[in-house]
Amino acid sequence: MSSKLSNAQIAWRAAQDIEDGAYVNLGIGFPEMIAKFQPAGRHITYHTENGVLGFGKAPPQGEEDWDLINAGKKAITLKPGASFFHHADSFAMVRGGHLDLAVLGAYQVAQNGDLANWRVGSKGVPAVGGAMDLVHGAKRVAVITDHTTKDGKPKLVERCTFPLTGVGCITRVYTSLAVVDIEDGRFVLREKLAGLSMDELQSLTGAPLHTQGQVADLIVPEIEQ
Amino acid sequence: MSSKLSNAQIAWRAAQDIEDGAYVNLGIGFPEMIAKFQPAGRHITYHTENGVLGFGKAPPQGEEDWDLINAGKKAITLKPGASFFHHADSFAMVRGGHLDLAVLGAYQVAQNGDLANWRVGSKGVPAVGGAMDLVHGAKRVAVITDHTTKDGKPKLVERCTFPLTGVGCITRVYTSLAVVDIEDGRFVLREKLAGLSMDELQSLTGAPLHTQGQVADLIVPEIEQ
Amino acid sequence: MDKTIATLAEAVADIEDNAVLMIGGFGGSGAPIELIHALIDRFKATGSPGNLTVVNNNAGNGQIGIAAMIDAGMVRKMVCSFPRSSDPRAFTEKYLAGEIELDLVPQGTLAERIRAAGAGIPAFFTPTSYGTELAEGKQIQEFDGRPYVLERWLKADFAIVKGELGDTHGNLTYRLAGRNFNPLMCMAAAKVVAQVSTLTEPGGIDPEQVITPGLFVDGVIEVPNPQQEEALIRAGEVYA
Amino acid sequence: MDKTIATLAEAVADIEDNAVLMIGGFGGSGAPIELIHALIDRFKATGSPGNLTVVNNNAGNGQIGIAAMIDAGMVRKMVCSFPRSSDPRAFTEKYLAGEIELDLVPQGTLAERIRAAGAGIPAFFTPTSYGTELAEGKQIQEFDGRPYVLERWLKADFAIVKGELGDTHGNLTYRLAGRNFNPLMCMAAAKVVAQVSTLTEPGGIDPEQVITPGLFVDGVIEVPNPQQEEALIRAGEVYA
Repeated sequence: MSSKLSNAQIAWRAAQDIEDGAYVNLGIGFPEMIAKFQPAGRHITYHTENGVLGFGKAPPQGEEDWDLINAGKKAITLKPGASFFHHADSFAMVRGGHLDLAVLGAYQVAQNGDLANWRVGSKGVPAVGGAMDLVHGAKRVAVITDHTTKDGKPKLVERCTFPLTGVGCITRVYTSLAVVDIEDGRFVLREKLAGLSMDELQSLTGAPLHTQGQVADLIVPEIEQ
Repeated sequence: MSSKLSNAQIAWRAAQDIEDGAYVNLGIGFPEMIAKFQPAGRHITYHTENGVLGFGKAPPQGEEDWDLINAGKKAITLKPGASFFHHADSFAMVRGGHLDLAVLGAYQVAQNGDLANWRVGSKGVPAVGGAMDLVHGAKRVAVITDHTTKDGKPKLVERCTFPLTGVGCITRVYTSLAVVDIEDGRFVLREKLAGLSMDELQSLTGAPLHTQGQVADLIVPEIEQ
Repeated sequence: MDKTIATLAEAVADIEDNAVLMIGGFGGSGAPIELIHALIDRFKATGSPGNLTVVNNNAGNGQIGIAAMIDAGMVRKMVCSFPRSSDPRAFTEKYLAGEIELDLVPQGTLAERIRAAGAGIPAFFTPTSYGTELAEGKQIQEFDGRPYVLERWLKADFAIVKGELGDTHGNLTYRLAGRNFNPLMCMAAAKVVAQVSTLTEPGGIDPEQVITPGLFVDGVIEVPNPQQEEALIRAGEVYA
Repeated sequence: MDKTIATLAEAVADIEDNAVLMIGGFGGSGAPIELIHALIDRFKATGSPGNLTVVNNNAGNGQIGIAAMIDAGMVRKMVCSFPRSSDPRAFTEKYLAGEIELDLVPQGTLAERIRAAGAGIPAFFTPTSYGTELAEGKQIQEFDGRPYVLERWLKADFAIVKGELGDTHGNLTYRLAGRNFNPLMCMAAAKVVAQVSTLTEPGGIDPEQVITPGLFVDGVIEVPNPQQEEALIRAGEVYA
């Protein structure tokens, strides 16, 4: 494998698909980075599980109000038109299909849309947060992830071996090498890095990659880390 | 039967049992009259199904604001400490056991606590409102009613013959002749008009009246109509 | 992201024949009377939308609002808890003639079914109606030794509601007891249009005081000094 | 009808051994830190209340608040969605040593179960956790061809919450995102005590801006300029 996208570049690519006017929940950690790359001219409203809609960037250091945080417990600011609500109303938005998009991280995504992203085994303290809710209800549920684990194992798999977060819930995966849709229980390759052959990509993927018509080049800008 | 209580007197008697600090829902119509007889020195908070807690008397005629009404669509006023909420929260208060008392009218009450108060047959347009909710959840659910129908038939019965509003839900009945508790599937007479013999009262009641210890005189003041 | 709608006609233009239509308000309190009348105007001009299923606590009173919709012949079915409030002539006539259907739902169950639809809860158990004819045919299950009735969510294709203050993102507040079913219906309908007395820019409503967050609302139209349905009925108004 | 409580010690005096205790807040936002610490003081002085089941989104962080309760040995079990936020040492140590139980609940299910308890809904169906190990042993039912998991209400014996403005009837508002689980826990507990930054007479809160109506609240205590849990943790505070 000659090269792969940085996390920032994966986040940039995912950001391009978020339509103007969308209501979006970005999972804690890596998915939060997507907000940085929101294309100019689009108005996107971000939801966070702990009861805020319409939040903006972190405040300057030292100006945090710790009653104004997101689900990752990071300090946030508000944009005009923001609102507060309690946790049951917040998850009504999630479960009730009112979000246009939720983006999560993943340990594994299976070709049937199953997601495993909350624990890798039975050791340690398990923690689930809102992930199992977020995979249900949003009109589109996407994953951003490295294409493989650190030791080179596929994260796109035939069947998840880690404990599941949700069943048949993921419809698109943005990886460090490709953009892959999940349709009818199959991975359908939409974009891949130009320098990467189909065979190379398939060898790094744990289930068959199908194509429907053209596979576009996955083109992203250089982004300074 | 020599005499019976007026509706105002029944309402007065029911009002005496509402403790200081209670949250109370009074059904549309006759039960609403209870609020008039709230004993001095007690603070009682009235709930209405359409999303108001802490309402007061009707405003003077001509000063009504028709966005400020109770479940009977009558204009109301607010007391200090009032609050508004939507219908789901309002019935969460009802169903969730947060009201101390609900008082309803009745066509029939059975000795097992069943209530029939929403329709008498299959003719006409049926309407149920909040009655089927109110009979569940309030810590005490009481009925105020004439002891018999206009043509002298018992309203306290062995089994309701009219369509039920709720099953086993009523714990006390204030009638024009008596105060009757419902315990263990039996009517237990607590108070009766002094001039009324047990036999007379029993003859006007459709199920056995039991006693436990003393039956007190049902004493109410004269009330101008 | 500006959800402002310019005219009442546009606001109700997307309601289709056979739609399930939620209409906010309890009696005349919080009833979006201008939106209702715009819908009647459209029906009279075009014959559409007809065959509607209307969800509201009541079934119309007097000769305006929902009663006028029924008189106009737009409504196939009412889903409500109390179709018998003051002067329900329009509904009563058609119901007794077998020309309109009634789905009678206890008021708290109606509210909770609408909220459930908005919250992605397909079904829930409630004590309400257990042992009554309104529970006939429904699944019963015991919890902690007490029987409960299974009720399904209630979704709509469209909702029209009445707010007090709104912003162009669709955030809403309500006036007094006019809140009632309005915030719930905003959650439960595929498309929601709100009329508001005052429309402001985003930021014009304190975020802590928003009752309906804008993500539940698709369109918002300013109707300054809106009519109050109950006041119209008491004045004997007729919309025909 | 005056629900004012004079001292923090009185506010937590009725929490009993073995109680299920809901504690409002999400992380440090909206956490009633003064009430929690008063409860720790009572436990240290009297050995009671012990053996508590604590319901909160998290399982304590740093060495204050719920983490300090766990360190003090008052907590038998945590019911939460995320016991692994920053510096969860107190819980982690006891959990790995088998000295504390964990009931892990997805965050939205936790919120809905608490609301259901407050709303008299003994059980509801949700898509959340279907097909995962957190649904094992639970009743599954299909609606409209999709499978859902049955979840039960979650009640508590006592709740301690943090409001911003309160009145002596128990009406409450909340500050910013400090709202979170607080209003739900007020609905779900047999007894509820709220600390508020400012306590006013009835009428001091606009009825349209009340978030938690007073009927859900049993006692209210004014704690002016309350401490912010997250700020304390970042300052390295220890409550012991």
